[in-house]
Amino acid sequence: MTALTLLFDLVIPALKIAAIILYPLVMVIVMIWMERRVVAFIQGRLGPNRVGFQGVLQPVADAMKLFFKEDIIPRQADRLLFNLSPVLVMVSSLLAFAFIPLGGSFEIKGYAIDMWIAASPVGLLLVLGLSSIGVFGIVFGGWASNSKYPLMGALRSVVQILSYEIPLGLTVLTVVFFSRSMDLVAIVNHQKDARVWFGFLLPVSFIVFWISGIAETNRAPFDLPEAESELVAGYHTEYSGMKFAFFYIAEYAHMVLVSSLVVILFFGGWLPPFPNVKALAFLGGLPGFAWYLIKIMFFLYLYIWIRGTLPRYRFDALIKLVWKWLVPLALLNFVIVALAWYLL
Amino acid sequence: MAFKEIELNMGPQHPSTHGVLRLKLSVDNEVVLAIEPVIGYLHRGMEKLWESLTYRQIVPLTDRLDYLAAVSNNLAYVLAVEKLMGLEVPPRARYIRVILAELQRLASHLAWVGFMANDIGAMTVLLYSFEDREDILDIFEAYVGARLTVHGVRIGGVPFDLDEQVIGMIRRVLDETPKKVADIEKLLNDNRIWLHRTRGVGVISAADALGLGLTGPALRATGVAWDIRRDLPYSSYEDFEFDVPVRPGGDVYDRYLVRMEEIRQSLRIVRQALGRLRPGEHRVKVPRVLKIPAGEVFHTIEAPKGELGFYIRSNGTDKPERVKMKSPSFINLQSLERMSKGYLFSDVVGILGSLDIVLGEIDK
Amino acid sequence: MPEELADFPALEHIAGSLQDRFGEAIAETSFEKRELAVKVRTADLLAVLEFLRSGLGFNALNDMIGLDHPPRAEETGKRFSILYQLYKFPGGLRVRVVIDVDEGEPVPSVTSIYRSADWAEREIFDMFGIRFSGHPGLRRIYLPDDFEGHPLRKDFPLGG
Amino acid sequence: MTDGTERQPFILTRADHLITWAQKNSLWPFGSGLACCAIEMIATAAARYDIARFGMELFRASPRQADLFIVAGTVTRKMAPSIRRLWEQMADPKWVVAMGNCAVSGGPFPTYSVVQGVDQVIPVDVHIAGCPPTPQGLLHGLMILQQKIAASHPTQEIFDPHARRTG
Repeated sequence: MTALTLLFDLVIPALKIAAIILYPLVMVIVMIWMERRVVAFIQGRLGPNRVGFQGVLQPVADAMKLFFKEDIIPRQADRLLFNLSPVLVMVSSLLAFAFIPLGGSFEIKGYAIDMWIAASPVGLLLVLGLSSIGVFGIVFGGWASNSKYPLMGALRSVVQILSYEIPLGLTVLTVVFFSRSMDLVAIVNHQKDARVWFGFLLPVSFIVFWISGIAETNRAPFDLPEAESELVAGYHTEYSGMKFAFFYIAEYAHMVLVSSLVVILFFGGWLPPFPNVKALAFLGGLPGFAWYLIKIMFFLYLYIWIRGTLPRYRFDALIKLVWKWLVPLALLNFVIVALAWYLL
Repeated sequence: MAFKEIELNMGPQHPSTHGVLRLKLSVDNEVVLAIEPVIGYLHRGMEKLWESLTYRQIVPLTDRLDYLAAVSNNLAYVLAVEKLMGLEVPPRARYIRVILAELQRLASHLAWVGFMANDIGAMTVLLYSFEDREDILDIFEAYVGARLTVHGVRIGGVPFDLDEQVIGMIRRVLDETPKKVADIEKLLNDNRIWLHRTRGVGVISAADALGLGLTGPALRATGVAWDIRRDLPYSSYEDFEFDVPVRPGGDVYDRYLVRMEEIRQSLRIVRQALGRLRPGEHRVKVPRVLKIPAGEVFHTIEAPKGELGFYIRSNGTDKPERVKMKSPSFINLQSLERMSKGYLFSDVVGILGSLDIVLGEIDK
Repeated sequence: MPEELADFPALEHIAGSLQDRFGEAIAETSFEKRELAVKVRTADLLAVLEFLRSGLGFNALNDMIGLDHPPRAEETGKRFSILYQLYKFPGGLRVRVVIDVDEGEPVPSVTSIYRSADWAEREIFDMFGIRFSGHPGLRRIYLPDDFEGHPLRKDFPLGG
Repeated sequence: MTDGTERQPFILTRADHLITWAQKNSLWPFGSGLACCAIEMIATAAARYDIARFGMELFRASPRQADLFIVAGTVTRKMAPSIRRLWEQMADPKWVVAMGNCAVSGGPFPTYSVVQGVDQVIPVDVHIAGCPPTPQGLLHGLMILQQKIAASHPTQEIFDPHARRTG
C-alpha cells in the first residue's frame, strides 16, 4: 500500500466525512445570519451588525452562549425521551447530508474524488426517510416535556408532516419516472444528459414539492407547531441551552436539506445553467459546488422572503390545503406524467 | 391518546395576551368549549389613588390607563372635570385637543393593526405600523416632550400652543400616512391567508353586541352606526365633517376594515381642524388650587377603543370624592367568550387581537 | 345658568313615565348638568330597570358605579350607593338609577336584564364588598381571592 | 471588582473573556410586557431603534430559552408570584433589567396592590428610570448590562459555588 493510496483511500474519505458534518453547520450559521439580516431589511430595520463584520459572528455568539447555559429538565418530564429527542432531530437531519451530492466528481492523479459520501442506489428514499425520522424527535420532545403547549405543538407537527409527506412522495416519483433511478447523483447526471432540468419539465411537481417542503420544515406560513402567538414556543417550549440549540440548528439544517433536494431534483444540482447556449458556455467555468451553493441560496432566500411576507395558516386551512389541493394535484400530475412517459 | 378536553391556561404571561391577561380555556381538539378571562394582574388601585390626589394630579395618571391612547384618556377626564366646573375652554384649545386626540387615534389604530397582524403571524406588518406610529410620537415629543404618556390635555385647555414646527410635522404625517396605510393594506387586504383567518371569525350580532355593552369599532363592525363624536359631539367635533365607517358582518375582518377606514377619517378631521385653527388663547386660567363644589358628573367620549367615560363626584375640596372610569376594553373583553366559543384555539388569538384591549384600562 | 328639566322634553318624558308607573317607589329625581338621576328603593330596582329597558328603550347598561359615604352611615344607616348608568341606542339618552345600600345588605343582581352587568357587579363586590344576590358567579375580579378587605371603602388605607 | 481574579490562571481569564463576549452579544430577552413600558420595549424592537443591532431581537416566548428578563411595567401583588416563577424557569446565567419607575420602585402607585419595586421579588441587575423610559433609555440600560457582563467571571463559578449570582 503506497502512501498515495493511503491518502486517497483513508485520509480523503475521513476529510470528506468531517466536511459533510461541518457543511450543514456552516450553512446553518450563514442561514441564521442571513435570515436575521434579510428579514430585518424587509422590515426596514438593520438587523444584527455589531458582532464581527456586519454581524456575521452573531450566530456564533448565540451558539456559544447557548452552550454555556444551564440545561433544565423539568421534574415531570420523561428524562430518557426528553434527552433523546433533540439528538434524534439533529442527527437525522445531519445524517441525510451524507447522501446529498454537493458537486460532481473530479480527478486528482488518476483518483476520482466524489463530492458526496455515499451514492446509494436508493439515495432519494434514504434522504426522505431520514428527514422524516426527525418528526419522531419532535413528537418525543413534545410528549416528554409533560406540558400542554409542547404536546399541542407536537400533535400539530405530526399531523402536518405526515400529511405533507404524501404529496412530497408523489412528486418525487414523477422525477424518478424520468431518471429511472433513485440515486441522487444519477438524477443530476440524467438532467445533464437530457439537457433539461426537471423543474422545467415538471413544473407542477416542483411547485407541489416546494410547498410541501416548506411545510415539512415547519416554516412560515406553516409554522404552526411552534406558532409563537398561540403555542408559546410549540414543542420546544421546555427546552433550554444546548438542547434547544439542537432543535434550532436542526430546523435550519432541514431547510438546507430541502433546498438541496429541490436543487438536485428539479434544478440540476451542481450543473451550470444554459449548457445549450454557446455564448454562455463560460458559466461552466465555475466549479459545480459553486453553482449548487448559488442555487440553494436562492431557495433559502425564498424561505426568508415568504416568512417576511405571509401570515400564518390556521390548522384547518393547512390540512385542507394538503388534502383538497396538493394531494389531488400531485395525483393528477402523477397520472399525467405517467401517461406521457408511457406514450412517448 | 384518548383525551377529549384539555384545560389550557393562557397567561398571565403569554405572547399574545397583550399584557398580563390570563385566559382559562377548555379546548377539545383545539376547538374552544369555554373561555374565562381572569384579569387584575395589572390592577394598580388607580381609583383609590385618585381619591387622595388633587384634580390636576390625576391627569398624568390617566395617561397610564390606556397607554396606547394617552391623549384620549386625558381628554375624557379633563372634559368631565370641566363639565363639573362648568368651564368653557376657548375654541383654539378645543381644536388643538381634537387634533391631538385624532392623532392619538391614528397612533392607536396603527399599533392595533400591527399587533393584530403579528398575532396572526404576519410580523412584518407590526414593524411597518410601528415605524409609521413613530412619526406621530415624534409630533407629541415635539409638542409636549413625551412620546407615550403624553399628558397633552390639561384642565382649562392645552399646555402649549401649536407652533409652526409642530404644524409642519403634522402636515407631513397627513401627507405620508395614506401611502403608508396603503402599504399595510397591500400586505393584508388581498392576502388569502389573512382573509381566511379573519373572515367569518368571531362573529357577533348587533343585538348581542348591544346587550354586552360593546362600543367603539367593535360595535360599528356589527352594523350599528354609533359614534359619540358625531352623535353626542364634544370638544367641537360638530364643526368637522367625517364619516362613521360601519360594516355589517361583525367578524374580525370587519373590525379590521372599520379601523382602517377610521384612520382615514381621522386624517380628514385633523386636516379640517388645522385649516380652521384661528389665533387665540389656548387655555383659560384655572386657579392653582382647584376646589370644585359638590356635585357629580358622568361624561363619555369616543376613544380609539370605544366609549371611554369618567364619573366624578366632588365634595367641595380640592380632591374628588370618587372618580370612576368606564373603560371600553373592560366591557369589550367581557364579550370575548361570546365571540370565541366554537372557534379554534388559533382564532381566539385573532379575536382577542381584534378587540383591541389594553390591560392598563381594564385593570385600572 | 342652571338648566331645567323642562328644557329637555325627552328626559322629562322619562322622568314623568317613571313617576306615573312607580309613584312612591321613586324616592327622588334630580337633574344636574343635563344628567337625570332617579333614586329608587332597592326592592324596586329590578322592576324599574326592566321597565326602563323594555318600556322606555334603554337597551344598554353603560356602567355601574359604587360609592361609599361613611358619614352618611350615621344619619341614614345606608353607607353605600350604587349608580346604574343607562344608555339608549340610538339617540344617546342617559339616565342614572341610584340605590342606597347598607353594609351587608344584598342587592339583586341585574345580570338577567343587562348582561354587561356581570363584570361590573363583580368589580363592585371586589371593591366595596357589596353582595349581589342571583349573580351567576360572584367572586373577586381584580384582586387575588385571598385578599383581605375592600379597597375602595373609605376606611381602607391606600397602602393596604 | 475585587474578586481575586488576579490569582486566576491565564487560560481561565481568556475563557472568561470568550464566554462573556458570547453572553453579552447574545442576550435574548424574554418577551414579557406588563404595562406601558412594554409598548416602549416593542418600539425599541421596531424599525426606528432596532434592538436587533445588538443581537437582541430574538424575543423568546418561553422563559427557558431567554437570558434577559426585562421587567417592563408595574408589578402588582397578583402578578408577583408569576414573575418570580418565570424568573425561576429561566436557565442560568440570566439577567434582569427593571425598566421604568414602576419596576424600579413602584413608580407613581404607592397603593395596596403594587409591589414597590421588582427587586423585592427577583434580583435586578440594571435599573432604568423613566415613565416610561424612552427606547434610547432602554438601549442605554442594555449597554450598561453588557458592560456588567463583560466584567463578570463565569469560570469562577466552577471553583466557587458561592460565586453563583443566582441560587
